[in-house]
Amino acid sequence: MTVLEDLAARLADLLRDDDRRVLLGEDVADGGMLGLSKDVVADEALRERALSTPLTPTVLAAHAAGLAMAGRHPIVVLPGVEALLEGLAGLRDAAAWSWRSDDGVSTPLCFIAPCGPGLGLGGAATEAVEAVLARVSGLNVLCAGQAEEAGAWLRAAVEHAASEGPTVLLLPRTLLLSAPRGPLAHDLGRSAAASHRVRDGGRVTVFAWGAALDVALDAVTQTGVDAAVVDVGCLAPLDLSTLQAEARATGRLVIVHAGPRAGGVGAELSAHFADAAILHLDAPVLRVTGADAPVRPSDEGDAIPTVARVAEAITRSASY
Amino acid sequence: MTVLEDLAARLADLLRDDDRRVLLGEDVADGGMLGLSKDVVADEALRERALSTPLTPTVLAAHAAGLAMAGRHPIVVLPGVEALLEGLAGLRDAAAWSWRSDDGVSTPLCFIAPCGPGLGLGGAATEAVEAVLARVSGLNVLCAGQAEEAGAWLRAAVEHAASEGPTVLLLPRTLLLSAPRGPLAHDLGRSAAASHRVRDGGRVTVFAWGAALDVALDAVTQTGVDAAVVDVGCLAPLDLSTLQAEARATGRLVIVHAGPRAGGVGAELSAHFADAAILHLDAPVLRVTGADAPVRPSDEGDAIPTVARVAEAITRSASY
Amino acid sequence: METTPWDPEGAAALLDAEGRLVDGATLGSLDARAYYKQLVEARSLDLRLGRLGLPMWAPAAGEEAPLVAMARIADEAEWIFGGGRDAAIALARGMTPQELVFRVSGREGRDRPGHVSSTALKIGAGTDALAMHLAIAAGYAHGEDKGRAVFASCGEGSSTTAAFTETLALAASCTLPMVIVVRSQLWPNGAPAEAGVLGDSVADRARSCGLWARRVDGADPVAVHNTIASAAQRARQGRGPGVVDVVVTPQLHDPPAHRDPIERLRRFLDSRGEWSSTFEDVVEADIRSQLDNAVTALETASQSGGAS
Amino acid sequence: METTPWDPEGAAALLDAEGRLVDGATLGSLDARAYYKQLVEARSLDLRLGRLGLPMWAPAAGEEAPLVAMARIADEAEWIFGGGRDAAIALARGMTPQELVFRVSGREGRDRPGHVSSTALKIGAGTDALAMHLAIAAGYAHGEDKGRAVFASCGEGSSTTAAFTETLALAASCTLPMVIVVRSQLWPNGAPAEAGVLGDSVADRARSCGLWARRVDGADPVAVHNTIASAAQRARQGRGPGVVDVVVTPQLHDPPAHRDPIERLRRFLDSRGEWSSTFEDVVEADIRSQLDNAVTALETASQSGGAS
Ligand SMILES: Cc1ncc(C[n+]2csc(CCOP(=O)(O)OP(=O)(O)O)c2C)c(N)n1
Ligand SMILES: Cc1ncc(C[n+]2csc(CCOP(=O)(O)OP(=O)(O)O)c2C)c(N)n1
Ligand SMILES: [Mg+2]
Ligand SMILES: [Mg+2]
Repeated sequence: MTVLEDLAARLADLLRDDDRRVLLGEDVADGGMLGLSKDVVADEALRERALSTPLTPTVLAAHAAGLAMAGRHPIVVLPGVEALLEGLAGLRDAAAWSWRSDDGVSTPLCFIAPCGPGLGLGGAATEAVEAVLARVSGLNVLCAGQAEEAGAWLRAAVEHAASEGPTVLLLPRTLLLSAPRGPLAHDLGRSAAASHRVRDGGRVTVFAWGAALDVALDAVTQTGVDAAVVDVGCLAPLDLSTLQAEARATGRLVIVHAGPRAGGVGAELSAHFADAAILHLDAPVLRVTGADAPVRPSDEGDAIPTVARVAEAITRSASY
Repeated sequence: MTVLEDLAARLADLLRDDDRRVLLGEDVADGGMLGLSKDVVADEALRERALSTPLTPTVLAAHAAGLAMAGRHPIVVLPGVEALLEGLAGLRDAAAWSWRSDDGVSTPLCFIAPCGPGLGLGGAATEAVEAVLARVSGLNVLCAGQAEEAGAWLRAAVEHAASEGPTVLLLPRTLLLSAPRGPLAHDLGRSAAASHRVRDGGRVTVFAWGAALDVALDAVTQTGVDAAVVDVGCLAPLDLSTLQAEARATGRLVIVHAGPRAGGVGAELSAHFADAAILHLDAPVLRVTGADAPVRPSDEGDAIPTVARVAEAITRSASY
Repeated sequence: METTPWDPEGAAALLDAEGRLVDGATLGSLDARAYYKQLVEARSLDLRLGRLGLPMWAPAAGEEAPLVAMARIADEAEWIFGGGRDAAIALARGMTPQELVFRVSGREGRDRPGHVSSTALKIGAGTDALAMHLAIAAGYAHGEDKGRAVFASCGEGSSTTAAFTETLALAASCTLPMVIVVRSQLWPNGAPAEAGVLGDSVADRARSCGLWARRVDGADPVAVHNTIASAAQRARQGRGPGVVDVVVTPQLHDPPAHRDPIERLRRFLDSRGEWSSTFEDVVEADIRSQLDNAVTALETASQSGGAS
Repeated sequence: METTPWDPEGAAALLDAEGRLVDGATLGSLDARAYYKQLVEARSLDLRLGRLGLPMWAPAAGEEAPLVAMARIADEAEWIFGGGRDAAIALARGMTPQELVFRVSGREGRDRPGHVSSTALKIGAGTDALAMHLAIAAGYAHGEDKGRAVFASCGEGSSTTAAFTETLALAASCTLPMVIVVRSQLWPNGAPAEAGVLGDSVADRARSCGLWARRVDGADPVAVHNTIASAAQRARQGRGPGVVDVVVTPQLHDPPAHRDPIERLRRFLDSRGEWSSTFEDVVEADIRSQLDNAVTALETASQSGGAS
């Protein structure tokens, strides 16, 4: 079973488990661009909850917020996270709605958003749209980092939205199209809001997420440095207390993510430690990211840092 | 002459100086919401270059980019910088256009964007929209910090757009509505891309911009600390080499800006020093910002840090 | 009946300029006197709020009929999403003048000054992005139980925005039970670009998307009410969305008396012997004293400082 | 002439299914043979590009007439902003097959694979955001010198997006010299929601905004050409924007032969003795060998690695 097939099956499970859940998207009734809704459509009992819309990118998120207000739990299947940039104004209103209505309307709204390089189309796939989303007040931003956990993240994100409000789940396309490194998980086994150490180590702490997580793991192996690797996982709000403990444990921090360096989520992480922990750090806080300048579509892979560059940063940090 | 009246006069001058320049906006033909285009409309010879549009927020920036491609130098008068969030997708395409056409089309496109608290409407006025704009590849983001320089910034921004491509000039509403602290300047007297020390000092370096600049200056006075204050001015791309020299000179850095802390432009600045200069810094890099949670419209002033909070941070930094 | 540049083309009316029912027209089940009372209250509200000095305040005088009509037609379980100049909806839905004044001034709640929302009364206020409340209303309609309509309103300027046109596309293509009420301001001296006047009417544009659409004269409260009621009926019966394009006449510009919806309905009632100056005086005195008390309470609260 | 679900309603044609000019129709100044040659070349291009394995490739077979017609009608100084399935525009404007293949594959230039732009040839390609090129085209038209038209094209799915509808509002309200060509795909078995089919036609919707709008049958290249030419003429004369809604029949779905614009024009030429299989063979052989050479050059360049 491929990651995409697993996700399609999990999406159908989610609809079976709770009939308030509906799928929303431009072509969900046809199975969706990546086939994510095909199992829902194949099931007679679920099909009517696959709500196809015309191409209405500007109001997409606001429309979904209205569904949520009406008591549905919309799961919006996006062609890509880029779609949320077109719907940003509505997304901001959607994310603010619950706070603004002082008598507590809940908006259990979840966006499933493939992101980053993978299709060869470049454009916004080479950017860290996540940093824009992380700034939207009231919006939760989650990001899967391991292919085998994609289905588990799907459920976790939908449940997170039900308790915490509007949530975007980023699914890096490299993960969606890759072969999982281990057996597929159906349960995340931890809070979606929590960061998660995926490798222990005492000399350097590496923070990574999304498409950069596997790169970071490979880089550590390559260097032979005794480095811990933490999957940040929840990009908004950041799990700062755990992350701070992880950073202090080694006093050496390397932050690895896809997309440009300037203004990325890595900047906020680094800035946090430049304030809260500077006196506990023994080395500069290094950020290793994708290309910082625009990238030609055919070079879209440059949006993900290479193992070599990450390895070099880890070695450098360890040597301070 | 008020700041707004001065801006209206300067805008007319700009159109007189170069007949490629046109004003674009929803109500520029009526003088504009803040009266910025009233001198243009009053001048028979300029009036036809005030191009009013219907309310088309989604395509606003893309429309302006087309005008620029056609050889005009559009100056887009926005009701507020928030409008660019509605037009973000088009703004991204506009900012990428020149890079994407490999044979070098230029897009001399300038947005005049009131921002921040001032009108009592809250909403996006309490956020740092600048951080989203600073992430748009190919977009220059400038921000006026002193009321008496507003007119000078206007000319500088329009000229910057002609040489550097799409440029947003942020004009904090508190500045637009305030009485200038000194005589009105018509010429910035420095590059719009450069940061600019507005107060000398040897113990602490304060970086500030926009509505927070006056707050920072007042805070320094209040503490009596020998602190330098630097008007960052150009938020994208950041003038990092000058800023780095300023920060190293004292080894103590306090960053002050309006809007939320998380993911602001201050984060990128701080992260930069956490990497490039951590071993030269003698104190944590402190950020003093506006409220980090959503703010009721009637409390919109909380989006600008108070003199007391900034003063406390400066004192704390000085005492390390 | 003389026609002036103030008289809109192609907008249906049931009452003529003198307040007489046109041939064949009936009131239906409309309680015209109760409706009239609410319109008078709405006008008093607008005048009182206009004196509060709220930032970017937009007066609603002359635009009351669609606001009050929506409130009368929507039943308790149905949502109304206003979109500017819409304080009258809350009043007509039963919000107390005091709560209304506290909310509209931004003293209570978290809406922008000038806007009022209330989950209890099922009123959604404006969004940060212009007209985005229409899309939220569309989503609500998409998720609403069968048999209920969702009401949403905006001005004609909004009709060129994505939020409006993409909402029409959603409403048409997903057959949403929505009633979209557009307040199309009359521009007797020509509309500026930003008024969004394109083609013959907003109703025409909605109709070309396959939507049921009607254009009515906002100076005739009866036509406004009955047309919105028809749209609501269709939506509740699952027959899809409707757009009611109401040509409203801002009183700010001093139009002739027959362009004032309140005056027109007054003439109607008067011709039936259902209006008297005493009735009018009592209604006005009552709402004005309630509003004065509410504003006094607001001032007291503001002097004592702190958010409520 | 038998009518099938494949025959669009309300779309004008000058050639009937058999390729005969309908009563009273004339070619005007159209050089039908030269046009035919370009259509055949466009089809060959599409088939060849379809074999390159480009990501998200969208075939244009059946949609050539509006693309080639725009290129024929726009004069050298006028811009064309394509919007997907539009490689034929560049070919018809004179881009060499080699440059085209290098650009469309993403080997040269910075456009998304499948898209082609060229400042030299005044061709604007698609934007990151769907249909946003229409707004850029509107801006260009707003700043363009008098006497010139700006051409822009998109598919019917885009017609529900803000980029489309807000562009219509701009075009109408600022009287922009634009020709907007919509390729409305025919859905003989019913359109999905995302096809953006609302009301009777995109042309109807444009007309309700006060725009000059025509709906023509894309299986008739003559009607397509002459209607776009009329729109261009109006735009150049300062008479404002026009929308040409072309009902195109994707060949992918195996429609009857008379729904293929190339076959229809072939029948026309044949009836006049202006077509022969030799002519066809020569045109095809020529473009195919050029394309083969271009693809070989592309493969060589890719093997030698590095960006060009
Ligand atoms: C993009 C944008 N431009 C301008 C504004 C300021 N603005 C707020 S309401 C409004 C009027 C909209 O007109 P209409 O929909 O007719 O509403 P009306 O106030 O006339 O009832 C404008 C221009 C805005 N909110 N957003
Ligand atoms: C918001 C958004 N959704 C989906 C897509 C993917 N997409 C790219 S082109 C396209 C088809 C648009 O239809 P149409 O305008 O008819 O163009 P066609 O390809 O049919 O010529 C889609 C859905 C996108 N780019 N943006
Ligand atoms: Mg209006
Ligand atoms: Mg299509």
